[in-house]
Amino acid sequence: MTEQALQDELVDFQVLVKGQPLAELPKDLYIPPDALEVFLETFHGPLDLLLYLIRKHNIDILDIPIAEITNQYIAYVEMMKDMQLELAAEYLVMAATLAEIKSRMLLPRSSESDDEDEIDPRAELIRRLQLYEQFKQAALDLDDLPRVGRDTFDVVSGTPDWEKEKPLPDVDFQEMLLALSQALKRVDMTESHLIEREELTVREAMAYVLDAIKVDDFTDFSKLFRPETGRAGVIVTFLALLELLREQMIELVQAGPFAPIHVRAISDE
Amino acid sequence: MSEDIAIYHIVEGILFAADRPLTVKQLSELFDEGGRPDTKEIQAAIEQLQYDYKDRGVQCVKLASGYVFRVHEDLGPWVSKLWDEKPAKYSRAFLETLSIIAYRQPITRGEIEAIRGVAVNTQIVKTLIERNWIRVVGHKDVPGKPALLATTKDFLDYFNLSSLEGLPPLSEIKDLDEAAAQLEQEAAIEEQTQSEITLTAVSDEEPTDQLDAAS
Amino acid sequence: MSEDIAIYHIVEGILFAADRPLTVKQLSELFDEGGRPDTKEIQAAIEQLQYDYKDRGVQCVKLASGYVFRVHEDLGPWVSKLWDEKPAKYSRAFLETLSIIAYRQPITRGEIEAIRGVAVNTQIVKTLIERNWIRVVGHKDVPGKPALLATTKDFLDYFNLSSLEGLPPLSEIKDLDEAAAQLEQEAAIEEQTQSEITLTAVSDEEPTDQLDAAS
Repeated sequence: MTEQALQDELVDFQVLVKGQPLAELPKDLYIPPDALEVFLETFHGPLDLLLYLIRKHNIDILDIPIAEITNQYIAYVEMMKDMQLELAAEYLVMAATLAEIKSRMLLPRSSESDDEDEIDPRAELIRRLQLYEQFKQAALDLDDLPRVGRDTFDVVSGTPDWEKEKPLPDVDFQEMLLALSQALKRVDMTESHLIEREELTVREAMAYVLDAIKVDDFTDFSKLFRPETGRAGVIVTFLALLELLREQMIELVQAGPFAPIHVRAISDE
Repeated sequence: MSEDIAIYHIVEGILFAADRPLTVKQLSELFDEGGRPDTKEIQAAIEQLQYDYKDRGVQCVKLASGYVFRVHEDLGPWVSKLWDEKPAKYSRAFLETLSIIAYRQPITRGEIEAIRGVAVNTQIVKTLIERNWIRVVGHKDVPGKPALLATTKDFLDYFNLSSLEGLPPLSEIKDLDEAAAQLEQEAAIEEQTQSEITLTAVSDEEPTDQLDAAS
Repeated sequence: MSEDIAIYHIVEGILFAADRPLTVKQLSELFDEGGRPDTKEIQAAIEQLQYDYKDRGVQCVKLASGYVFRVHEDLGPWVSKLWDEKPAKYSRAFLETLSIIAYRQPITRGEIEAIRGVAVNTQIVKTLIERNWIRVVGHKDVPGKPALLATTKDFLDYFNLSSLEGLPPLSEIKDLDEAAAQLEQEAAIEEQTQSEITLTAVSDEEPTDQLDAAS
């Protein structure tokens, strides 16, 4: 489309300003057709286009000359249609809204109705335009904030080669039990009677005794019994001693009848 | 550096080595339990650092997710040359959508559309979620249960903000009722304003027919 | 920071942002040709930075491949905790061995092998002893005099047990993995809020029934 053709077409729209057909294209339309397409594509919806028209003509958003703006809006929308730009339905909805406002404003003011209740037909549109403009500005402000990778950058300094302490793995108690349960599953379950719970206390006492006694020296037999463990504890310790004796892990020595008994671990040599 | 290392030197080293912002709590947890400074001491160390670095090329800044050392924003033109990639630019639609979510959160897509006057680009919302700048914080209790979108700490961190309060204030909107009242008053005073003339004149012309057809 | 940014501030920002050491030449190339400082000026800027940072937690050091800001070496004990990687997990064989020692102590390696049906890895026993969870409490008086292994107080402490009696009875353990597997499955099926309720319900009921049946 040549510039002349564009102008002709625009004249066909009979763009009116203050009631007079526009003799010339609005200044902002004097752009090469290629650029025009790009230009029209930059509008982000009907509110954006309307705001552009309002700002371009230095009109107070609170006092929009609705007829003039409507005509210009339609002209732009028609242009977009002609250029076969993808025209969102919202543009057409806005055209209808503008037309409605325009017709309501043409209705004679009824002198009977309460003036205070009468709302300016443009009020809702003005509200939407203001709200949109507010966020249009907010988007620009947001873009101006210093942001990572453009204005500011994260600092990550290297370090000398420290010998890193290797942390020890954590073990979850349940996890350990689960492992045991799986191990038990693998072996013949009939063998499990070997590891009955009842034995535990005895086994614990066996470990205790082994820990308390020495290989190279005798330990007083009576010292191995901890009164604080109660009667059961004493019995368990005694059973542990018998078990250790049976397994030939300890030896008991008594110098004579009723003499103190001494315990010694059997040397592993 | 002396044997007895000052807390602020330790905090300094940690913040420089860290690849993420650290809170006062996270900083204190890096000390051994025996010699762990309390919150106040860590806070004082950070203040010391912020003071020490205030005129330097890097600064200790407070972000939403903690403290971090960042290169001074004025140095962007030089530092960005370190990488071949040009810093990302965002489209207006992207920035508008993000702004509306930031200022009006939690908000539904429908509500964003109402403000912008056009459908919300699905790809934009997807990108914002993928970058972890926004997330779904719930669902509005209206038919369709639309998702409620809100910004994240990552969003604030990216824009060097410690909280939403740091966002630039929204431009003021003139009170509508006031404006409307004023308009009416003006209309009442002016018997035959030019706009009315214009309106009448225009109504006789073609565009009106077009609009009628469209509506 | 002033309008007219000092060279050493620019160099400072660049070195802090860079993910690699930079030579004087590389640094100078990041300036626009018009206002590119010469080698001497860059060198002077680096010397200034080295002086400014000599008592700080980070320092400007020269490496073979260029200049870089690096955390002071004295800060190792604190800074290295930052990337305490999640410790590796112990193998199942490790856990099995430990649990068998716990239940069957004192026990020889041969006996553990008899229960597990596979040889006991020397490294596992070594690790367990290093961690001070088990120790050699004696030697069995059989040919070869094998060491008798038993758990330690550290082992009990780690698992918050006051004595070995705190270990659950073996009869309960047998079906533990089934119960666990079921729990996991349930958890995977369940979504969000309801999961908590369900999990509670599951842990209260099903596994108990199973255990009752097993005992």
